[in-house]
Amino acid sequence: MMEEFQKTLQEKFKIAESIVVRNELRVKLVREELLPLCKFLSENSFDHLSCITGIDFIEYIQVVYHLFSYEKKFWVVLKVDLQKDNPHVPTVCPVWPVADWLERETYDLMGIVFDGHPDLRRILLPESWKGYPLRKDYVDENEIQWGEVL
Amino acid sequence: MILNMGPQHPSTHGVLRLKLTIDADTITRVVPYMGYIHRGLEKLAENRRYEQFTPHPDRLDYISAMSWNGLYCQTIEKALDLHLPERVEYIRVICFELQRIANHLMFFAAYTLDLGQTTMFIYPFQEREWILDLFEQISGQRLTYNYFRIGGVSRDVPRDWPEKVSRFLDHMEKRMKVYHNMVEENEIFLARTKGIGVMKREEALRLGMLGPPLRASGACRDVRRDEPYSIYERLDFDIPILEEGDSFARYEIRMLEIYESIKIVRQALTQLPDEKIPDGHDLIKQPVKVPECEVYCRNELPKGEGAFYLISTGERPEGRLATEGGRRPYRLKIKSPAFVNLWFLDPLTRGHHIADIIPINSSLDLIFGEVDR
Amino acid sequence: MNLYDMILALLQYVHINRLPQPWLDVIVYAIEGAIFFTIAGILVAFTTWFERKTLARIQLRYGPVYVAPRFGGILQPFADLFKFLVKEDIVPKNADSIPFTLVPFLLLTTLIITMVAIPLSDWLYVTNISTGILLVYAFFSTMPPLVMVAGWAQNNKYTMIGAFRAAAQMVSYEVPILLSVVGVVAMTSSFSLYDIASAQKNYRWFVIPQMLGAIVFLIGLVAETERLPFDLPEAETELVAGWHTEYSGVKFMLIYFSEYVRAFLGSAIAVLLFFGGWYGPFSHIPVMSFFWLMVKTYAIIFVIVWLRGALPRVRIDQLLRLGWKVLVPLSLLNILAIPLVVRLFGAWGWAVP
Amino acid sequence: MRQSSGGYLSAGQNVKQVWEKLRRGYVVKSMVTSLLHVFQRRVTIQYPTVRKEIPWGYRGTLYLNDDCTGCSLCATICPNKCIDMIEFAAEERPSLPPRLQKQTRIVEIIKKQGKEKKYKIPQVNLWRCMYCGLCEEICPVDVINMSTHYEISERSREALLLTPERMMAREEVEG
Repeated sequence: MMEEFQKTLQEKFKIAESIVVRNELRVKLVREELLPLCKFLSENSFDHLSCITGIDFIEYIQVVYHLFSYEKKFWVVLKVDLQKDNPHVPTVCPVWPVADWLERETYDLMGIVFDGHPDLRRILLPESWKGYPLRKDYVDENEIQWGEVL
Repeated sequence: MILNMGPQHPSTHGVLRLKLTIDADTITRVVPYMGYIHRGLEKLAENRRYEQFTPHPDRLDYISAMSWNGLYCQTIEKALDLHLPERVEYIRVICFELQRIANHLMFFAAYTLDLGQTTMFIYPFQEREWILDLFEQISGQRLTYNYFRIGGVSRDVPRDWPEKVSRFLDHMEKRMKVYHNMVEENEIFLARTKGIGVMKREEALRLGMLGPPLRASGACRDVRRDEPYSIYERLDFDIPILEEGDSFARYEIRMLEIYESIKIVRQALTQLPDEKIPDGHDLIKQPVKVPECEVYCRNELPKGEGAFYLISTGERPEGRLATEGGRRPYRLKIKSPAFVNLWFLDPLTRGHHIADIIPINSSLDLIFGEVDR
Repeated sequence: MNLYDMILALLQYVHINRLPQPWLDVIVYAIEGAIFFTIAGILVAFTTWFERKTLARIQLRYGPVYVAPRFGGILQPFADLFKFLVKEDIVPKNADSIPFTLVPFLLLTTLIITMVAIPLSDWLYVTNISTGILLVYAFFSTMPPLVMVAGWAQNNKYTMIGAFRAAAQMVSYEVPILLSVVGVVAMTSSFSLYDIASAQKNYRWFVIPQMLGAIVFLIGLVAETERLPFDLPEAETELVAGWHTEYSGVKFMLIYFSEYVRAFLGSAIAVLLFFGGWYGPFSHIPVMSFFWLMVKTYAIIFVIVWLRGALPRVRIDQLLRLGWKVLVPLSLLNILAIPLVVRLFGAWGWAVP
Repeated sequence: MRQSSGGYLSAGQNVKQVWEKLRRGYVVKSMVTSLLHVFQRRVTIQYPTVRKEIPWGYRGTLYLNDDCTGCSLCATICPNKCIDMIEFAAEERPSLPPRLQKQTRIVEIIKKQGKEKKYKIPQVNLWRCMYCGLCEEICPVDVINMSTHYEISERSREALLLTPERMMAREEVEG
C-alpha cells in the first residue's frame, strides 16, 4: 500500500527522493511542489499534521512535516531543503489549520519564514529577541556561564 | 475593551497570558501569549548525552512526568532498535496508565476548583496522593520521577508493589461514585459546562485537535489503538467516545478514561511476568550511542498525542558542533499536545461570556511546562 | 429588664443619674453601643473561625490550629487581625486615593449602624426601632454604590467588572429579599425586628406559614452576602478578587470583616424573622435566650458554609435569571397568599394583626 | 456567534426543564456527599509535627562514603553539571566521622601511595541539583549516595554548597 502510494506521488509530483522506512514514507521535494502535494495528501486522508520541525544542517536548513493517515495507517514525512541565509517556504495553514502555531514556533526558534502565514510572530520567545536559538551557529550574548552564579 | 488575563492569574494554570477582546460581557477574540517558562529544552537536549537527558522530559509536563519520561526512552530505544524485557514493558504500561489516572484527577481537581467548587479540589487529591506514594516507592520521587531508563527502568518494583496497586484500584473505583455525585449530579456544574465551548467532530478533526478533547468531540483517535506501542496490542480496552464536544463532555471523557485505565492496569498486573530485569546501575554502564538515523516516536499521553522527533547524525559533524560520536542528539524536536490544544482556546471561547473562559480553558487541560517547553 | 435598664441601674449605683435626661440618654446609649458592638465584633470574628473550621472539616482538612491549639485555633481571627494591621497599606499609583480609602470605612460604618436595629436577645439590644427591618435594608442597600465607587477608584478592569457584577447582583436580590419579608410584616403588623421575634413565642415560627418567603429570603441572603454559589463579584478564578482586588492591609481587613458582618447579621435577621428568634427551651432565662439565638444563627451560617463546600459558582446571567425569573415571582406569590395564610394560621395560634 | 445562554423556551418547556432538574435532585446529592465527608478521617498531614514515611530508595540530598576513587564519573553524568571535583592533598582529604570509619580500601591506598598524591572528591552545588539520581547509579564503587533528607531550604546559596567535608560529615542527613 505504501509502495503504491509512493508510485502515485512519484508520478504526479516532482520528487527528488523517496524512501520507505518502517511505516514512514519519507519524501524529499523542492518547495514549489510542497503546497500542491500537501493539498493532494489532505484530500487522500492525510488529515493529521503531527509535527513541523526545522533542522539546521549547517549548510542548509530542512523543514520536515510529519503527516499521518488514520485510514491508511502510515506516515508521510515531507522534507524540504532551504537556503541557510534566507529560508522561505509556503505555509500549509490553508490545508491544515493546526499548522498555524507549529509554523510560528518553527519560525521563532529556527527562523524559517512561512510565506502567506496569517500571523507570523514569535510565539515562545519575546518579540524583541534577536536570532534563532535552535540554529547551530546561534550565540547568546547574555549567556551566563556556569560557575559565575555563586 | 481589551482585558489582560494573566500571566499571574489564578485560573490560567501556570503562566499563560490571555489578551481578551471583550464586548460588554461577550468575548470576541482571545490571543494567548506564552513562553513564560520556555527553558529551551530542545536546545538543552542537543547539549546533553542521551542518558543525561532522561530527567528532563519529566519537566515538560510535570503533572504526568512518567509518560513523557517513558516516551523519551521509547524514542531512543526505537532508534537503537532495542527490545525490552517483557517485565519492563508491563511495568511501563502500568506506570503510564497510573499516570493517566493521576493526571486526570489533577485535571478534575483544577477544573472544579476553577468553577468555584473548592471542596472538589481536595477530594481527588487523596487518590492522586496515593498514586504519588506508589510512584515514590518505585522511583524515589514524588513529582519528577525519572524512573525509566533507556533500555529499562531505574530499579525493579518492590515485591508487594503490584498488590498495593491493585488495592488502590479497588479504592479508586469506589471513589468514582463520589465524584459522580459531586459533579455530574450537580445542576449548577452542568449549567456552567453543558453547551459551553462546543466543537463538533468535523471541525475538531479539520482543525487538528488532540487527545481527550478530540475524543469528546466524537472522533475515535487514540495512538494506543491506531499505532500500538509497547504492549497495548495485547490488552483489552475501549476508547471512550462522546459526541457533544462541549466542556462537560471534555470532563466526562476523562472520567471514562480513568475507568479504562483501571481496566488496563488490572490486566497488566495479572499478566506481569516475573523475571530478572537490569536496573539503572547496569544500564548506565553501557553508553548510549545512536547510529545515523531519524526517528519519530509518539505516544498517547494523558493530554493527547505527544512525540519526539530525533535526528541523529551518528559520528558526522566534528569540531564545535560534534555530537560526541552519536552520544548526543543532533536535533530533538518535542511535539506537545497541550501546545496544539491551547490554540483552540480562541475558536472555542468566541461569543461566550467572560466567565465561560474558565471552564473552557480548564477543560483543555493545559500545562505550561509542556506548552512552553 | 433590658440592656438600657441595666445600664441605667448601674449608673444609679454610681450616682451619675442626676444628669438631665438627654445627657443621660447619650451616656447610656454610648455605653450600650460599645457593649453591643464589642459582643457583635467578637461574634463576627468567631464566625470567620467557624467558617474556616467547618469548611476545613468538609474538605478533610484541619483548618486553623496554631493559635490556641487546645481550642482548635479559635484565636486565629485575632492573629489575622494583627497580621492585617502590620501589613503594608498599598494605594495603587493610578488609583483615586480618596474614595479608595473612604469606601472600606463607609462600608463597615453602614453595617455597624444596622446593628442598632437588630436585637441579639430579648434583653440585649440597643433600641427597639419601629422601622427596624426597613432601616436594616436601607443601610444594606448603600453597598452597591459604595462598591461601584470602590471598583472605579481602584482603576483596574477586574475591579470594575467585579463592581458591576456586585451592583447588579445586590440590586436584583434586594427586591426578592424585601418582598419575601412582607408576609412576616403583614402577620405581625410591625417592622420592628424585636416585635417580629416576640410574636413567635411558643414555637410559632414564621417559617411554617411563610415557607416560600423563608426559602426566598435564605437564597437571597446567600446572594446578598456574596457567598458561594453566588460569589461572582469576587470570583477568584475569574476576577482575581473581584471589586476589592487592589485592597490590602487594614483596608482589606475592613472589607473582609464587613463581609462577615453581613453574613452574621443576615443570618441573625433570618432567625429573627423566620426561625423563632431567641425562643427555645428555657428561653425565659436571659442567658438562654441569647444562647438560642446564637445557636440558630450559627446553624444558618453552617448551611451557608456547607453550600460553599458543596457547590460551584453560577454564572452572572444564570444568577440574575434566578433572581428575577424565579425568586421575584415566588415572593410575589407569597404576598398574594397572605390573606389566606393569615386566616389559616391565625386559627392555629400564629400572631394575627 | 455562538450563544451560550441558549434559545428562548416557552413557559411550558421552562417548567418542564425546572421539574426535570428538581427530579434529578438539583444539587442535593452533592451537598449530602460533601456533608458525609465530615465523618471521614482527615487526609492532610500536620507537616512539621507529623511526617510522612519516606520509602526506601528516596532521592534526597547527597552524601559520600569514604571509598571515593575520584573517577569523576558522577561529574560527567550530571545533567546539570552541578558536581565539581575538588582536589585534596592526602592529609587534607576529608574522611568520615570516626564512628563510621572502617578499614576501607581508600585508606589502604592512601597509606600505600604516600602523601604526594592528590585526591579528587566531588562537591555538589545543591541549588542546581535536580535529584535525578544518575550520579548514584553511575558510581562504580557506590560511594555517592542519596539520603532520605529532604528539608534543604536555606537562606543563602553558599549554605547549599555540599562540600566534601559536609557530605562526609553527614550531620544533616542523619539529623
